[in-house]
Amino acid sequence: MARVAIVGGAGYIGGELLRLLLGHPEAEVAAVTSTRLAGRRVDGAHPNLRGLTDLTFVDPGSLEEYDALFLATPHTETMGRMTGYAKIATTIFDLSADFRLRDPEVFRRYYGLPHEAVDLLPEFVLGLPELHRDRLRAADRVAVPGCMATAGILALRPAAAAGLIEPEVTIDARTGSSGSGATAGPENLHAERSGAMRVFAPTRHRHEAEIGQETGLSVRMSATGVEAVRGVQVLCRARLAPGADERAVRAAYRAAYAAEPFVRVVAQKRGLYRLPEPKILSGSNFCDVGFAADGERALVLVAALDNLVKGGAGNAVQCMNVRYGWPERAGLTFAGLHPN
Amino acid sequence: MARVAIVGGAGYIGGELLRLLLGHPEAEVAAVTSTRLAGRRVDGAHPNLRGLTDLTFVDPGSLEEYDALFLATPHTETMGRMTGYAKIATTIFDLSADFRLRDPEVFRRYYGLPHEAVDLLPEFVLGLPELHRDRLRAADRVAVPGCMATAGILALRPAAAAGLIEPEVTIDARTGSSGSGATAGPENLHAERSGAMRVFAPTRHRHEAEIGQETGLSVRMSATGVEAVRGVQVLCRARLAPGADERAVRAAYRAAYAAEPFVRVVAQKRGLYRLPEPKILSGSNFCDVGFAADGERALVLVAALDNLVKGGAGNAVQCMNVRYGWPERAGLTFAGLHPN
Amino acid sequence: MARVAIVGGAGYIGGELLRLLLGHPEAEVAAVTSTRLAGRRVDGAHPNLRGLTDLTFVDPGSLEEYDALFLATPHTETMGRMTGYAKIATTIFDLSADFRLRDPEVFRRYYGLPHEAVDLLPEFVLGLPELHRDRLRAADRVAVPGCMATAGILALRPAAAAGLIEPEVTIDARTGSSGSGATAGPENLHAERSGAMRVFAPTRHRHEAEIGQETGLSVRMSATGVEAVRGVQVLCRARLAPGADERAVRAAYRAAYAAEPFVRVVAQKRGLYRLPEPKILSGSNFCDVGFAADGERALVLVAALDNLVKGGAGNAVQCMNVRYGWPERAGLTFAGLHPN
Amino acid sequence: MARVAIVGGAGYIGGELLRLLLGHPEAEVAAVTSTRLAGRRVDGAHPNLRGLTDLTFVDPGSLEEYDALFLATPHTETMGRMTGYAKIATTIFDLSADFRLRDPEVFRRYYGLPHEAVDLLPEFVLGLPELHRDRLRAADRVAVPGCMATAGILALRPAAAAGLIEPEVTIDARTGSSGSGATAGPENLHAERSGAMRVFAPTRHRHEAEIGQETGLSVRMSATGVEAVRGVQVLCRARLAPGADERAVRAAYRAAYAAEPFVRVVAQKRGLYRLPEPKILSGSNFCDVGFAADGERALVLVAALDNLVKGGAGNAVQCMNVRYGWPERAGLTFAGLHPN
Amino acid sequence: MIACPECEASVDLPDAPRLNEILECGDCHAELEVLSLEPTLVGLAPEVEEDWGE
Amino acid sequence: MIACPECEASVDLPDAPRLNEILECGDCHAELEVLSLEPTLVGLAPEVEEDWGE
Ligand SMILES: NC(=O)c1ccc[n+]([C@@H]2O[C@H](COP(=O)([O-])OP(=O)(O)OC[C@H]3O[C@@H](n4cnc5c(N)ncnc54)[C@H](OP(=O)(O)O)[C@@H]3O)[C@@H](O)[C@H]2O)c1
Ligand SMILES: NC(=O)c1ccc[n+]([C@@H]2O[C@H](COP(=O)([O-])OP(=O)(O)OC[C@H]3O[C@@H](n4cnc5c(N)ncnc54)[C@H](OP(=O)(O)O)[C@@H]3O)[C@@H](O)[C@H]2O)c1
Ligand SMILES: NC(=O)c1ccc[n+]([C@@H]2O[C@H](COP(=O)([O-])OP(=O)(O)OC[C@H]3O[C@@H](n4cnc5c(N)ncnc54)[C@H](OP(=O)(O)O)[C@@H]3O)[C@@H](O)[C@H]2O)c1
Ligand SMILES: NC(=O)c1ccc[n+]([C@@H]2O[C@H](COP(=O)([O-])OP(=O)(O)OC[C@H]3O[C@@H](n4cnc5c(N)ncnc54)[C@H](OP(=O)(O)O)[C@@H]3O)[C@@H](O)[C@H]2O)c1
Ligand SMILES: [Zn+2]
Ligand SMILES: [Zn+2]
Repeated sequence: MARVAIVGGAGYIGGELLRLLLGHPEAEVAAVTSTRLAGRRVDGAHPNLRGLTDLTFVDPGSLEEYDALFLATPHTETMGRMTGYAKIATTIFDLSADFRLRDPEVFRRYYGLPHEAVDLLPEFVLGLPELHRDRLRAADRVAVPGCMATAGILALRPAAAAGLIEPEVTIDARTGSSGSGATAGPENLHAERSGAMRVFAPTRHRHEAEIGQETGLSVRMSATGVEAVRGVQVLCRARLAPGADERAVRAAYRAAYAAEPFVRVVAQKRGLYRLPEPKILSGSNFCDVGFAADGERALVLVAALDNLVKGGAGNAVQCMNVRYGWPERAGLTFAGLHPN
Repeated sequence: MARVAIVGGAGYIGGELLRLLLGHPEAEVAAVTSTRLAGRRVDGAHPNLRGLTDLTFVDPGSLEEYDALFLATPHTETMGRMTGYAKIATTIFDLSADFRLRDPEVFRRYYGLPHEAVDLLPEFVLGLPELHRDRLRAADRVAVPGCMATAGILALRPAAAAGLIEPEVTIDARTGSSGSGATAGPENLHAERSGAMRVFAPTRHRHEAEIGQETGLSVRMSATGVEAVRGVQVLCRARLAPGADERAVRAAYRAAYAAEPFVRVVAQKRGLYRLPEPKILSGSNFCDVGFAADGERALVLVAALDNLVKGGAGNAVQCMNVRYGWPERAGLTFAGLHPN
Repeated sequence: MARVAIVGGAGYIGGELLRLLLGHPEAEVAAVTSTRLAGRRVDGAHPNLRGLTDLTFVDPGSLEEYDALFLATPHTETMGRMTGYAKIATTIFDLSADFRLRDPEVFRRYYGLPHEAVDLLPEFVLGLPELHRDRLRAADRVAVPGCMATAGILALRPAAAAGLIEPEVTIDARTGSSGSGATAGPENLHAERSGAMRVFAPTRHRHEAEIGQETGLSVRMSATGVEAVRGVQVLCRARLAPGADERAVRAAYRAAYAAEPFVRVVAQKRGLYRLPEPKILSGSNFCDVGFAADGERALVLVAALDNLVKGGAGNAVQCMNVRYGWPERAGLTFAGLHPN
Repeated sequence: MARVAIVGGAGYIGGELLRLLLGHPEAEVAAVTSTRLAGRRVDGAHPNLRGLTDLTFVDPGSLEEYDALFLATPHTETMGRMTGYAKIATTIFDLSADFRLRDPEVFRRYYGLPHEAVDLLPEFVLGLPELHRDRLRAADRVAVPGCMATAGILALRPAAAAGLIEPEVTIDARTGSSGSGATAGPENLHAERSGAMRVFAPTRHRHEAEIGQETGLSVRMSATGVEAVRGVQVLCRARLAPGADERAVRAAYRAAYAAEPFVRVVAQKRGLYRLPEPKILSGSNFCDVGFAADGERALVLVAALDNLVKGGAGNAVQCMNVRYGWPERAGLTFAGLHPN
Repeated sequence: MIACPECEASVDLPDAPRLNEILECGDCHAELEVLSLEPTLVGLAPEVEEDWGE
Repeated sequence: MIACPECEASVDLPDAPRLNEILECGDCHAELEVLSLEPTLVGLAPEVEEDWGE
């Protein structure tokens, strides 16, 4: 049994961590913080947890010592506090963007301010078991990647690694509204956001930096908010390398993900759900990955996941399972719903 | 040509007034106010109006004199300012709740504070042409009823007036999110409000007072927020008076609304859209009204409208048309969309 | 380990049974039928199950012998086949409407044709553990109640049983589109059904018979299709008995449901989710129940559930757990999502 | 006054034509056909038209002679019947795909069967006033382009014409469910289609042929069904030609569309609706067009429209206005709604 | 332990309650204000109405 | 066992395949038609195009 704490527990990622960790056979949630709601019951902020817990939020200042700490705070809020957090927990899973990028210069370019803890950057392992499982087994500093980044990396990496595509790719990402967090502003008012197709990042979405770093590709990424609460989908366009075809792509993906507990290859020729789609993934830790080629060297790759689960909290729990040597599916067995 | 001004023009009712009045053959929009956005273009707040107007918002303090003034400000904000408004406009259409209830005691009970302009109450005519057309022809103070109230009154009034139902009725109202206005709080965050069935008023919804006043019935009303941006539907339950049946109800509604330009009787025995439904009414000034009896004296009455149009701005424009002797449909010809 | 089979496994209830039973620690799914899709993989019809099963559908005619049989076929399709089913399974959970009503005359009135197996009716126990747990422990014929019926019964029964309300109640039910099944017609085309507030049953919805039977109340029920895939909510209106008040109601519900694993009392005075709402229940087996009184003897009771889970497949699995003496929560631990 | 008839009037495009033509000051709807619904009222299929017309459908076989004929029938259904239609109408607006592509070989490649009226192809002018206004003034055979094609062409054409972009572009299109028509199959069942992000055409969407033909670009196009009933958005990626930048693009678009009644340039640096988005365009004939460059020669172009209006019926009416010399906005003044 | 004035559920008191501190009833989620300390009395804190749907 | 002509995944054959029987590849979900019996050969069954979005 590991005693864990969640910082930023009143947010959407915090709430999802709570849902997953309360149901985890090996973890005990010892503390959940909220500045705003300290003293209040956690099921006030997260009504799905009614009847499952009597926990109340504590102020971040009153944290004690834990085996593991999950940071679900906004980006740029954790880098300055990491030294403090390191004093109260052995293992830290940071879900913010602060320690994902190895190069502080790239961080500055995408986040608009200098990194405040450059010396700590090398301690972090990117929390993507599909790429870094071995290093994660012993990692005490884990930087969990962004939701669209995880989708993009899992969509592109096998093709890139096998040399099946040329290095220039574009990504069109679509996302639900929970990606903006529980403290989103008027742009997320229901009457404005409902039914939207909002190209909020026509160029240079931040996650292109993470995807570039992990795949070695040169990535151009746009992002559009569409009608959904949960869910991210990326549609990637690449050019097949000379000699490559859809069949070779299928073989590479089948091989890369055969043993993965949470990646499924979905590239069907029939049926309604031929390519990955988030609506059947809500609540599940799956990332579905698929592709289609047009016969003229254009390859489209598609991935889908639940931004709060495989795109965040679930992936962090999977990393914890790897780190502690627990079964990788522990606490993550929910399959997703159809219809939904 | 009448010169009109809109107070509260950055809100949802304000924006809808603007859309309708810009397209009105007899009205000229001379000023639109916003405290927050004074000096900014109105199409910044209302992107559907791009290309149709170059108006900018002015501060309420800089209003001059107009033929007609439309007040689209929150309730309890107009009663204290009415004397001031009266100085700058001949005719005033107040879309807030402040002057709808004739009895200040009822106002206090439903709005939780004493009425600040009791002496002005008798000057107001309720802005419902279907009930008060004759008085509206000469009215210079018009209190436009609430969105659910309009639906409830138009659903119940003919039956009540003809003595076809007993006086105790219950109403379950459903509403879209635009009913909360453009300045709604965290309860209207997309991730929370999307797909909701939120019984925000299980008992004593405020509009029961207006409906009771206009129908003479004793009304108990609940309201639920459902997934929609625009749209209100009321489902009313009444008991048929002895001897009354569905046929008599149909005859009464047909007669009551035969000459009405914006009320349609929708009570079909076949087809997908047998009873009134708001989704095909978005943008239109129709209120559809229907009913069904169960053969044992239980009568269900249903009405639907677009809360921003027949439930607010459109109805105000219809009142203006009546007041000025213009064709009642002027500026209100949009039919609604199907599918939608 | 019990060997179970599902008849009608290509439908929505069939798919949900499959999801739950594949994850159930004590059950083994031995067969799933579909006439249309015999020979095809079940994950073709239920894409959320990809990677979790290699089962294929079999024709109903090729069923063998099983410990338990779940019937997820349309109503009026099981009564004539029950004798045949009884030959191949010890325990039968019928999710259709055919054996829910004890009185064949009531069945005829609501379903429009005579019951074909009147002699078998007394063998059935209604599959609602909250009411019939003791009898279910030994029941081999279980008639699982309808989705809105379950919500209505759980909303009303404690108040009725404690004599807190008068016997005449009305129910306004709202439902998502999955309630119409996977073989629904053009009325469920997305462009028609999306954003609907369709009063498809203004009076005499069928489930009022089940609710009346189980609560002893006289029920008038309407039903409206609203925008949602999963989810049922009922809003019930009753009159408090002389002397009763909200506090007494709260005490009765607290007592009635204190030990229930899947009923939560939700009647809060603060927060966004004060009364039961289905959107946070998708996939979970909870039925949330709440209430509010208006101080003048009007009582509103609200219940919400996922029609495919507590309203159908989950409830059937709960009944199986009771019948076999397994932990009642086995296979049913998913909590539901927020936001969602 | 022109006497017009609509073939395929029970479909979604047919219904939209009816809505627009009934409100058109210069057109009189003389006949509307439906095989399935001959003899029935048109407001049965199109409930938004209740109270506005008493028309009933006629069988296509009983058509007489008209000034103009609008064909709203499925593709491959009009080419074989064109000679017949030509006998009964002076001017024909074909909304199907049959006469849009000048090259019958391209038609065969994208539609999978040989063109049946190759000799008639040269008679047709593509119904896009922004490109072909002059020829349309005298055209009696008009092939109205596809919904995504119109968006793609209007998004790309000014940049292509001005030589601001290199010739290889990719397009990711998103579409609502009404694009599938009123007779769509199970893939459009609400429970399956709701909340979808369905990449139904990962490569080679048919409209790339039309876009290529009209812009001279080499187009690769994918299409995704997202949650919406109405609305199409295209996100196009191009590479700026050497020396070109966003400023040059803005100048070109401003110039190209300055005098266009139905194209607005929307490329803002602030606000919620910075780039084109369909939700505020429902029912309107606008196509909004915008763009953003990333400073490294990557250019993203975005266009949005209502597929049933500017993407179909509204555009056809605009073409009719051009053809008959009527004001181009006649019958097309609805602005769209916000919020919506 | 103290009884919620709204719903009579028992509410845990903090070890050292402070005057005007806000507690929360776990049952009806009412906000309770500590009105006096010896004896400890609580009352309902003022409620904020949502204003949905006009 | 036979290789899927679409994706080369191995597909289980039924015990006694019948001519023109439709099989399904578990990997790419292609429909395969049994074209001959000795030897057992399969081909892609004709595909139905969805017609979304015109
Ligand atoms: N939403 C997603 O889909 C997603 C996916 C992957 C990763 N992420 C990342 O996860 C993190 C949380 O995202 P979210 O969507 O859950 O945001 P959120 O809903 O806005 O929640 C953030 C929480 O952090 C707390 N907080 C803010 N500053 C803090 C500080 N200095 N110290 C302690 N707590 C603080 C706030 O709670 P109090 O005010 O109550 O303390 C707030 O509830 C972000 O870094 C985000 O980038 C999000
Ligand atoms: N939404 C509906 O469905 C609906 C239907 C019928 C009637 N109504 C009624 O219509 C009124 C407006 O509703 P809404 O939904 O449009 O609200 P809203 O979107 O919140 O807009 C209200 C506007 O009023 C302005 N305002 C606030 N206080 C003011 C003051 N003292 N003087 C001048 N302007 C002030 C605000 O703009 P600035 O801060 O920029 O000045 C704000 O934009 C309310 O009374 C409402 O009850 C609404
Ligand atoms: N949907 C709900 O929310 C809900 C909730 C509670 C209870 N129920 C009840 O559960 C049952 C199933 O509902 P559903 O929504 O899942 O319906 P559905 O999606 O339409 O599925 C019904 C399935 O039954 C099969 N079937 C039809 N006739 C049959 C027969 N004579 N023998 C064997 N199989 C047959 C059909 O499959 P093939 O054609 O492939 O054989 C079909 O897939 C109904 O009785 C319904 O009232 C539904
Ligand atoms: N939906 C869009 O967004 C959109 C946009 C632009 C263009 N279009 C094009 O517009 C056309 C209509 O699309 P839609 O979405 O309106 O389709 P739809 O809703 O399926 O309607 C097509 C109608 O055509 C009728 N029809 C079929 N075959 C016919 C024939 N041989 N002769 C006469 N009538 C026939 C059918 O009615 P009956 O069976 O009652 O006769 C049906 O109502 C298609 O070519 C489509 O590609 C559609
Ligand atoms: Zn309490
Ligand atoms: Zn295959």
